[in-house]
Formats: sequence, structure tokens, C-alpha cells
Amino acid sequence: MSETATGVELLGLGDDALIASQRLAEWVSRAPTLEEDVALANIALDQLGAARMLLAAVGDEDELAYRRDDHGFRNCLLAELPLGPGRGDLDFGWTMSWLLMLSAAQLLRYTDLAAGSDEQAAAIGAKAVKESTYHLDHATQWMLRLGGGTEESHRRVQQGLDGLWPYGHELTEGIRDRWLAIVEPVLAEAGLTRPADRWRPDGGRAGRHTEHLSYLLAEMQSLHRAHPGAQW
Amino acid sequence: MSETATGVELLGLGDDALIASQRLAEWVSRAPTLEEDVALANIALDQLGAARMLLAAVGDEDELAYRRDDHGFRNCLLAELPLGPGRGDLDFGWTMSWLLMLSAAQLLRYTDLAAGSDEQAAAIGAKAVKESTYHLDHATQWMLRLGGGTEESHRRVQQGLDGLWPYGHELTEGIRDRWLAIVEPVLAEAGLTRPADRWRPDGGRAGRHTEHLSYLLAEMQSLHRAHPGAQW
Amino acid sequence: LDGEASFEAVIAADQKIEPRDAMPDAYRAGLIRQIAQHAHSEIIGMQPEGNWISRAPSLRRKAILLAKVQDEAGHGLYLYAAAETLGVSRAELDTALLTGRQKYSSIFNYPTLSWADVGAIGWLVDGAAIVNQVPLCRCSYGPYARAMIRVCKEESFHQRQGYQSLYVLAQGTPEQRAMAQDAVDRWWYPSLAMFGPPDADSTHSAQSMAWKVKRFSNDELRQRFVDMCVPQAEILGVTLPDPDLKWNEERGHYDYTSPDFEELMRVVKGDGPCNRQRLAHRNRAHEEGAWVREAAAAYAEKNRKVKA
Amino acid sequence: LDGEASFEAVIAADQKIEPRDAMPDAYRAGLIRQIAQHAHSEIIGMQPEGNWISRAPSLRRKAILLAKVQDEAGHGLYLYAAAETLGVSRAELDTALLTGRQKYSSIFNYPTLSWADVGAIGWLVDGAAIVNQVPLCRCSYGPYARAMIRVCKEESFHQRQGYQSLYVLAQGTPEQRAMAQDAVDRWWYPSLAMFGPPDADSTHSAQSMAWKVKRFSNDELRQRFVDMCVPQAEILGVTLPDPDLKWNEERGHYDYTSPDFEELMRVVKGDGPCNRQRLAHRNRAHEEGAWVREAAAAYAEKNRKVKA
Repeated sequence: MSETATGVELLGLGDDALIASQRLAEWVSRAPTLEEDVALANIALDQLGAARMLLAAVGDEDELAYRRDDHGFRNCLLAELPLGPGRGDLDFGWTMSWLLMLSAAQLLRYTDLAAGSDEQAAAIGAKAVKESTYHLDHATQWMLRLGGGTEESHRRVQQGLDGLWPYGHELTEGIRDRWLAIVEPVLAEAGLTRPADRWRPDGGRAGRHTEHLSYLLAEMQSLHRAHPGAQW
Repeated sequence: MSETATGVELLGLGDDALIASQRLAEWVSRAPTLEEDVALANIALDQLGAARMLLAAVGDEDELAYRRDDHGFRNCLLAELPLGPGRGDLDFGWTMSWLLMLSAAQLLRYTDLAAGSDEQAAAIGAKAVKESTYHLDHATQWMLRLGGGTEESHRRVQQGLDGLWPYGHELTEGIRDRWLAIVEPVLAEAGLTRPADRWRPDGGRAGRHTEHLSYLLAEMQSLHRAHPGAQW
Repeated sequence: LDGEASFEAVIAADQKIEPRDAMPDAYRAGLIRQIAQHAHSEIIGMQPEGNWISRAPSLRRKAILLAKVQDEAGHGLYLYAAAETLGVSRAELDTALLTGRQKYSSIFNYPTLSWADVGAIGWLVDGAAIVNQVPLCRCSYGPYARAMIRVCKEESFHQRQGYQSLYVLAQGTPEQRAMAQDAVDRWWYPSLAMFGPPDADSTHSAQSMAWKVKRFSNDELRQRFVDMCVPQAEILGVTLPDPDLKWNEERGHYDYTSPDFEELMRVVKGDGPCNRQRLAHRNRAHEEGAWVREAAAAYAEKNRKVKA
Repeated sequence: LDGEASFEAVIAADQKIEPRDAMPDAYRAGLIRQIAQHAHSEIIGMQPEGNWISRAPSLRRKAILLAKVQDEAGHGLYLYAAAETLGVSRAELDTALLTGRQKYSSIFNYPTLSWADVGAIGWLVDGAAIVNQVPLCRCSYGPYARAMIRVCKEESFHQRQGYQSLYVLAQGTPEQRAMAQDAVDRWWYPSLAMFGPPDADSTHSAQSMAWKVKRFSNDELRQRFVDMCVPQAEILGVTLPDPDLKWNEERGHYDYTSPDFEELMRVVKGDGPCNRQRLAHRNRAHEEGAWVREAAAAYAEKNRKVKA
């Protein structure tokens, strides 16, 4: 591993993408429009594709995805949060706030990866940069529509943003200024209030997660774990 | 096993109680009042207690609870349904309709068990009859309150009843007349419409379940399966 | 040439009717019904397969399944667009699905109970769909025929993936083999029923044939499907759940037991294992998305005014 | 005797103040605050432990955990009833919790991340609660003292069960042992913090002592807890995460590292890992139950009228 792309970084980014993909896939067959169903599935697929490349760069993708307990995962907390105010909820306003925050950070991380000296990591980064650019654009367009749409949509997307914002600190460690330079103008154009910085939950990168992750993993790993050693 | 209490029957009743307990426990810390939180936890505990006695009568309780896939379970479909209109929902109107239907059937099954010639089964039945009587009374009181409370409560409990009623056919196989004699007067007093009999989904007793059961089991079994052979 | 004569001439010449061409009202109405039902089937079909995305047992299989379900949404989009060329609006089509006025393929009213169902659906359900749909690529209505070319191409890909996924299970651990066999046992007859009632009882078929919308009878297609599946099942090493299935030298086809058409009619009429669940799921997604669609419309309207 | 003198006489005689007795406003207000906070803690405490009911690894452990969480709801009920004897209504207490105006024990703002947390909470959190609460069984306010006798009895039972559950893990597989140690590492300092700020910084204590509500200082109780835990940890075979923990022959107590009181203050002020989640959960349950409570009230009202 080069100095710009350590195994720890790749694992963190890979786990972010894997868990984000699992969350996004909850939207399948539930999106507000059929076009959005296609778009969200597509973003989930991109996240899964990036996760597979990143995890394969540090180990066996299935061993990593299916055999670790939650404290073995290194994703930031934002990735694992429910896409709505509580467990099991799916709220489109929360989801777009989440995607804006996540994809802006992923774009920066992948850009740095692409510019690094580790060839394999750079190739992964270069591919993922293009996808993140699209994800960020998709989230941006929706933030504008929801922020500037109806009173209800404004209220709901602001609520999601307020709920998720604190998790942005861990997400953007080391890239915060560059990240704010992407996100703040979107919020301003959407007429949304940029939440204040106060609470800064973290721990994901060290394997200390929220209560949500172990539920997500229980479902994701259930079939694989029920058949130890089987091939699929 | 005597002719009145075969292992198959005990397993079916045990699985009904186990899965019902798992569903009811979803209410913990979410009930409409603190008193109801206590009551629902109590009913969940009774169901779990009955399940443990019934399963222990036919095998190892933990082996049966944690190591079978969904097609190994013999509970009726009603027991595994979400306690609301969709997966992950908790609706008190659905829950009370469900508890009325379930506990009336359990009361009859346990009464028959108590009267049978198999001593172990009869002892289990005798204990469980008392508990089912309380569960049925609890559900009945709420059906009256919800059916006769507000327009909204009437609408919601009727909706739950309509959604769950078809699953009552499998639930009451062989005891339908006696079951209707308990349930219909409650619905009449509550001012609720007794749904028509048309669709009769079944399969649970043969191990063909709904899509819901495998999710419930994935969560229930996750920790146990992650540590094969461990003692707890 | 008047409209009717011109329509008949195009049909006779095996050429395509295009949206602006004259066409009989019954041709238009029949096509709208058929294309809409097909589109609705893609949309509802996302549910049974989507049910296993979160639990797919390897990341590779998860990606394949997610891509497949995404393709189904995409097929729904092309097919709705094809139906719209016949003068029906997307909103009307949505409402027809949500209220149950228009049907979708009854196969999606069966539950997916194990991971093997994903493979069995790929092999049998997509397989049956392809047998049904390949002739539609030559259908007389241009937009539908062109949509079907793209759909069939992707479905063939899905079918191969499903077959391959099931093959791995059928060669796997005893539990995996049992899972594969159980899935085939449950999906075989519902797949046969996908070709519709027997020719003797089939209503719309004769006119459809004359108009070159439909080109083979239900029973012809069903036979083609059976003949295709038997050798594939042998390679897989699974048993098709029909003790009377055997080669008939004289007919040059496999004899087989027909599906239970009474069951099919019960499911069509709403009493399959998952009809209520599938429609409730779709309605709920629609209702919960209402505020988003309203916001998008309001935003577009504001921007239109600003630009005007 | 006037009210104040009579109150002081009862306190001096180590007898109980009862609801109808005269009492200073500050005594009343202080007790309401303390009992309410205690009740709220029981209610919010249902969440972190309830988090593992669905996944308990054996049916026996599931039953024990479900019964424990049910007991917490029951404790909440007795304690609210005790608070009501001081002239505050249940609705006021509910609102105070839901709006965050009254606090609950900060310990419940930490997440339960593994099954071992259930055992660690039983051993350490219930253990600390008992050390805090046993003296309250002799508290000068009768209804609170009596409620605490029952609560303490049940909590001791829970504490033994938690200890036993953790013991099994600590003697189990390497993964179970690691899980147990990790839980102890995470719960030790938050449990020490349950005794409140150091005596030097503690506000309400002096008056509370004089009124025989509180009988020992925060630091006295914290020391008692540490002294109790060290030998228990040795039997368990887990390491308490404090390298400076050692017996002080001179003091006759263990020396230990104080918890991070700045962290405690952050959590008290709302910025612990789960403050928002716990309060949002409670508010949501309250909102979603509104239609049920309204129905019950409407039904009771109708029945009252019928009978009248």
C-alpha cells in the first residue's frame, strides 16, 4: 500500500459503499416514481460495485461482507443510519440529504484516491469518481426540488438534513472545508438552512457503531451464515 | 404421544406461541400507554413460556427455535404476519384484532390439550388455558374500546380485522364453529363488521409460509447462528 | 385508401403499424390492455425478486439481482412509453394498476420463499416470458415490437443468470440442493400457467392472431416451453414435479400434466397467496411518494414561470 | 405544632412524611424532580435493553430479558404513582419527559452494541442503581421509600441475572469472552458516572441530606460501588478498564480513576451517543399511540354517560 491509500482507508471506503448500497436498496420498488426507482437502484449498484473493488483490494469480498460482526466494520456512522427518522423508515427527504452528504464526501475521497501513487487504488478511484459525480448531481437536483417545491417538501428535507448533519463530522474528517465548499452552496440554492455544528458523533471508523448496524447485518448476513462454507 | 396430542400438534402450537411472542415483543417500549406496555410484554412472556414448554415436549427448545429455516416451522400464517398493514409496521388496531383471533384459538386448543390423555401435554394445556383466558379478555376489552371509541379507532380496528380475517381459516381448522362462537359476539358488541369468508390462505402447518417469516427468523436467529455451538 | 383498408394492407404485408397510422378501435384497445398488463407485470415483478436483494448470499449475486430488478423497472418504463403512443396517459395506466382494474401477470402473486426462488424465477418464469415474448418482437405494432426486442434481449440474459444461479445450488450442499428442488416444485406449474388458459377456453386469441399481435396459441407456446425445460432440468439435476412428463415419439413433443387452471383463475381473480400484499405494497409506495411528486411538479412550475 | 415544626419533628424522629403531611415547598419540588427523573429513567431504560429481546441467543435468556424490561415498565408505574402523591399529574410528568424538560439517567444514552451489554448493564448499571437506591428505601418520604423497597428487591434479582449472564460469556468461547470484555470496557466509566458529579461540585446534596432524602454523598456511594465490583470482576475473569485501580490499605478502599465528568456533562446536556434517538423513540411511541388513548377515553366517556 502506498502512503496515500492505506488498507485502513480502503476498508473504510469499501464499508461505506457496501452499507450505503444495502440502505439504498431498501428503496427498490418503493420509490416515489418509476424513474426514481431506476435511479436509486442504479446508485445502489454503483455503490455495490465500488464496495466490491475496494474490499477485494484488501481481502476476500464475501468474507469481509458476510463474516464480520458489526464491530469489525469500519464504515462511518452516516452510512448505516436508517433513511428516515427511525428504524425501518424510508423518507425521501432524509434519503436525498443523506445522499448529498455521502456522495460529496465520496467524490472527494475517490478523487484523492485517483491521484495517489497506488495504481490499483488509483484505478478504483478514477472509476468511482465518475459515479460519485452522478450521485452528487442526482442528490443536488432533488435538494433543489424538495427545498424549493412545497412547504411540506421543504419541511421534510430540512428535517432530514438536521437529523443527519451531525454525522457529517465523522464523514468528512480531513476534508471538511472542501466538503462544505460543495454542500453549502447546494443548501443555499435550495433555500435550506445549513444546520449548526454542535454534536459530533463518531466511532464508526474504530468499529463502534450505532444500534442500527447490527440489525442491518443480521438481515444481510442471514442466508450466508445459515450455510457455512457453501458456494453461491 | 396420545391420540389427542401428537408431536405434530404440539410443535404447531409451540411454533404459534414462539412466533407470536416474537411479534408481540416488537411492542416493547412502543405501546400507547405504559400500562399497555406492561400488558403486552406480559402476554409476550406468556406466549414464550408456553412455547418453551411445548417445544421442550417435542425436542430441544433452542435447537428448534434457532436452527430451523422457515420451512421447518409449523406455525399458522397468522402468527407470523406483521402487526400492521406492511412489513415493519406496528398498528394497535391490527394487533388487537390479531390477538383476539389468536388467543380465542389458543384457548380452544389448550382446553383440548388439557382434556387429553397425554399427561405432560395436559399439564401444559392446563397452565396455558389460564393465560389464554386473560389474553382473550385483554383483546376483547380493547376491541370494545376501539370499535366503540372514535371514528378513527373504529376504522383502524376494522381495517386490521379485514386484513387478518382470511388467515383465521387456517388458524381454526377443526375448531371453527367453537371459535366463531367466541369471536363473533365480541365483534357484534364492538359494533364491528364480521368480514366475509372468501380467501383462505394456508400452508403454515406444512412449512409453506409467507415472505414475512424468514425476515423474522433472520433477526431472531442472527446472534445464535453467528456463534455455532456456544452456550448462553 | 381509407384508414381501414390501409391498416389491413400493412398487416397483410407484414409491415408495422405506427402510432399515427389509422387502426381499428379494438386493435388499439387490445394493444393498450396487453402492453399495460405487460408493463404492470414488470413493476409488480420487482417485489418478489426484490425480496431477496438484502439477503443475497454473495456480493456478486447481490449485484446481479439488483441489476435485474433495475432492468425490470426499465422495462416497465419502455412499455409504458409504448402504451402511451396509443393515446393513453401514464397517470391512467398507474391508476388502472393501483385500483386493480388492469391485471398483471399472476405469477407474481406467488411468494419468494427462499434464495433458490430467485434462480427458479430466472430459469422458469423468465424462460416462459421469453417464449411468450419472442414472437411479440414481430408484432404488428411498431413501438411494442421494438420495445420487445430490447426487453427480450435483457430477459435472455436474466434467464441465463437465473439458470446458472440455480445450477450452482443444484450442485451444492444437500441443503442447497433441497432448496433448489423445492423452488422448482413450487414454480413449475405457475410457470406453465403463464401461457394462459388452454386454447379451447381462450378468448382474445383469434382476433389477436389475425392482427398479428399474437402469433402462436397458448398451448403451442406452453408445449414449446415444456420441450425447452426438460433437457435443461436434466442438466441441472432437478426433477420437474410431474410424474407423467415423458417424451411422445409420435408427437415429437413431451407429454405433460396441465397446470391447475382453476387455481389460475382463483389467482387471476385476486385470491393468490400474495395478490393483496403486492397491490398494497404498490399503493403504499404510490401514496408515500405523493409529496415528492407534488414537490417536483411545484418546483418545475415555479421554474417555468421564472423562465417565461 | 405548625406545619414546618411538625415536618422537622418527623424528620428528626426518622419517621415518614406522608402525602397529606405539611412539607416545605422545596422538599416537595425536590422530591418530585427526583422521583420523576427516576421514573423517566425506568421508561427510557427499556429501550437499550429492549434492543436485544428480538435477538436473545436462547429462549431462556429471551424470557429473562423480556421479564426484566417488563419490570422496568412496572417500576416506572410505581414511581409515577409515588410522584403523583406529591400533587403532580401523570400528564405533566409525561410532557416533562417528552419535551426534555426533565432528565432521565444519562446512562441510557449509551448504545447497547452486543448481547454482552445486556449482562454488563445488569451487573454494572443495575449494580450502581442498587447502591444508589438502597439508601432511598429509608428516605423520609413514605411513598417513595416504599416504592424503592419493591424496586430494589427486583433490581437485585436483575443484577444477579445480569452477572450470571455475563459470567457465562466470560467463561465461553473466545468470541464470547471478547464480547464480555468489550462490554465491560464500554460500561465501566458510564456506570461510575451514574453517582453524579464529585461531592465538591454537587449542588442539591446538602439540603437533601438534611431532609433525609439522600443519605450518602456521591463519592461515598461511588467508592462503595467500586469496592463491590472489583472482587466480582475477578470472579468473572474480566478486567476493569482502569490501570490505576488498586487496593489502598490505608484507606481500606480501592483507589480508582474518576470518570470523565466533562463527558458526563456533555451527555446530560443532550450530546451523548443516543440522547436524540431515545427521546425521538419515546415521542414517536407517544404520538402513534394518541389515537388509541383518545379512543379509550371516548369509550369510557360514552359508558359513563350510559350509566349515568
